[in-house]
Parts: sequence; structure tokens; C-alpha cells
Amino acid sequence: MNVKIKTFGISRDILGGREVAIDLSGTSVGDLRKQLNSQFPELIKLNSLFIAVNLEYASDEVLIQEKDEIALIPPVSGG
Amino acid sequence: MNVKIKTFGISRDILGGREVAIDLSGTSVGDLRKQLNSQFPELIKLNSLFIAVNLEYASDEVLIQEKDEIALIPPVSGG
Amino acid sequence: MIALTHKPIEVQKVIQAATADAAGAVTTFIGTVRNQTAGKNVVRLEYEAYEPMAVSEIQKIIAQARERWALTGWAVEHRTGVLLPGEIAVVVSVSTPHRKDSFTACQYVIDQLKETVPIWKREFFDDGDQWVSAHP
Amino acid sequence: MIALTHKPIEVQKVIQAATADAAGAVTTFIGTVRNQTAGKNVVRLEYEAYEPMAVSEIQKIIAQARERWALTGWAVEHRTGVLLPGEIAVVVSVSTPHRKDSFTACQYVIDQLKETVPIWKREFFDDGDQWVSAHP
Repeated sequence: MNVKIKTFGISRDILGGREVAIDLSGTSVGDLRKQLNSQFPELIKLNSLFIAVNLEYASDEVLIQEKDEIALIPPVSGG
Repeated sequence: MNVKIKTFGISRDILGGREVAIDLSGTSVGDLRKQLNSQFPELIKLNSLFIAVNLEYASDEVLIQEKDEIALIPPVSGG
Repeated sequence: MIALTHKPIEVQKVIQAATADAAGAVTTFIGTVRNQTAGKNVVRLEYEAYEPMAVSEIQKIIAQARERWALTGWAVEHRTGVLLPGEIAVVVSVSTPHRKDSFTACQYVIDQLKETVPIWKREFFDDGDQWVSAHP
Repeated sequence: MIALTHKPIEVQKVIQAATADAAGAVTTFIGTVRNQTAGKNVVRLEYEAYEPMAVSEIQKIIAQARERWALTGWAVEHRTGVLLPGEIAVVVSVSTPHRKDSFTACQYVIDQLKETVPIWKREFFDDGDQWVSAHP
């Protein structure tokens, strides 16, 4: 399944683009997380990394559809 | 000793003037308090009544000089 | 800046006076005249201050706050005279390097102000008036 | 009012948006860019937001605050883009009938905002830059 990943903050520097296409071999957020960590090991060094699906923080069990809006949320620092 | 008492808030209504002259028979803030309570018993019904001498809250032991600036401080309600 | 004023308080000026380059946080409290007290319509208020003592008591509160927290700036302005519902009675603004201190210090200043500063509020209703807090 | 903006934040407008006739208390937090971080000179900052999700997360925080406290008004505005030291990054303003709630609720909103809202800050120093909080 082809998914597009929006990147923000330091995750953009690590993935190298505002929106990065990934050929996801699994079906869940957890599968995507494993694949990203393997492909971009710098992600593992972050304080935290959440994945948002359709503007909501998503746990690893959430299933991904090809049309979903997926985004990487490295440690936030607003305010 | 003749002292002038500045009044504020409800104490002005009770004493009937912005500045009221009192012929103080004692020498301390406590003496003044007793005399005022006796002369204006409505003061006793207040939640509290502090007496300020020269812009400072004064305890009953503080001695009064004729030239001191004396003020009645009924319960404050600023803010 | 510590001030009593008969004129409407300009919030922006008070905040400006409390702001500092070294501050990362500015907390500002604005006390406004409510249109109701205990279910009764407030028509207007009158604030009266023992002005020199009020300024000196606010100065003491600021000095205490500066002992406890690393204030980079502060400003307190209190209105006196006649106020209508919706109008601003008091503004307290405090700046600190860190966020939590700015909240704690600002709240300390307004809490103490209400306890110790010789300012009195008279509420006028449709059918009478009262000096607030005077009686049990 | 909940907004992200590339333009300088007008504090007075944010406070105005949070103010209500039934309120007696308005607490406003202003977060400004400090000129130092851990002893290093900050030259400038850049804030980036995942805008639709940031707005939706702030809406959730306000909804939580409204469940806990009797808010009469609220407004949150966060700046994005390049900011210089002294500029305002965020303003949170909350009004309530009573004073203590306005402090507690305002602090809750800014505390939660810093925890959950997808906004990122990059600090630029004389000799480099960093995404704040990214690494241990």
C-alpha cells in the first residue's frame, strides 16, 4: 500500500521532504512505525515520535487506509 | 490630645465626615480604638477595623503623637 | 509601574510596563465589574482608595513577590471613582523568565492586593447600595 | 477565538475576544521569545505548525477546560514563522466569573498546549540551530 507521510519539525530533516511516499508492507500504525524506524534510524533517537492519522494522534493498533492523511509528530515545542 | 482621624469606606458613613477630630484621652492605638468603639458603636459591627498610623497598619500597642496621620481602615475590597 | 487612576485603565500600557527582554512569560490579571452580585443587578460601582497608603501597600506586595520569584517586570494599576459593569477595575501584570512563576507571582499579587491594600468598593443596585465585605 | 497567524499577535484583540459581560476575571498568558536559552544568545526562532491538527488539538483543550471550569470566554492565538527575541509567540486568554478559576484555567490551557499541540520551535544561535526538545 502506498501512503504519503507529512513531516514536521526534525522529522522533516530526517525524512528529507515535506511529504514522503512510503510503500507500506503492513496495515497498521505500528507497522508503519517499524518500517520508518528501520528506514530512518535517526527517528529512534528522538525523545518521542507520534503518528497522526486524519488529524488525530493514533496508537499503534490503528489501521491505515491508503487515502488517510498521515503525519509524523516529533516532540512538540509550541508556546 | 487632639487627633484627626481620616475615614474611608463605611467608616466615613459611621463617623460622618472625611476627617473627624477626636479628643483622645489615652495615648495608644488601643486607647483610640476603645474610645471610637464607645463613641460610634456601629464600628463594632464591622468585619474588621484596622487603624493606620503614618500610612502603616498599627497594632494596639503603637503610641500616637498629635501630628501623626491616623486613618480608619474598615474591611478592604479592592480588586 | 504602580498606579491608581480615575481614568479608564489601558491594559496594553500596563502589560508593556511589565514586559522585559529577559522575560519569556507575562501573566496578566484583569478584574472587571460584573453585572451581577449574588443575583442582584449591579448598576454601578464606586472605588475609593487611601491613595498614599494603597501605593505603599502595593509596593510592599511587589517587594515580597520579588523575594520569592525572579520577576523581570511588574505593573499594577487600580481604578478609582465610578465604574460601570464591564469596565476594568484592576490590572496586574508580571513577567518572569519561566511560565509557572509568572502565574504564581501574578496570582500572589492580586490575592494580597485584595487582602491588604486600602481600597474600598461600594456596589449600587436598583434598590440600594452596600460597602462590599464591611459586614458579616 | 482559536487562531494560528504569521503576523504579529495583537494582544488587545485576543483579550477582547476572551472577555465577557458575565466575567469578573480575565487571565492572560503571553509567551515571548527570550534572548537566551541555556546561556546561548538566541538570534531568531522559527515556529512551524501542522495547522489543521493544531487548531483541532487546541479546540480539544478548550473543551476540556470548559468541562472543568465555568469559562465565560477564551481565546488562543499562536504565531508561526520567523520570530525575533522579544516578539510574542503565543497568547492565551481566559475569562471566568471568579478570579481563581481564571488563573487555573489559563494555566491549564497553556500547559496542555505545550504538551499536545503539534507546533515546533527551531532555535537559531550564533553558531548553529536546534529543534527544541527533539532529543534527550
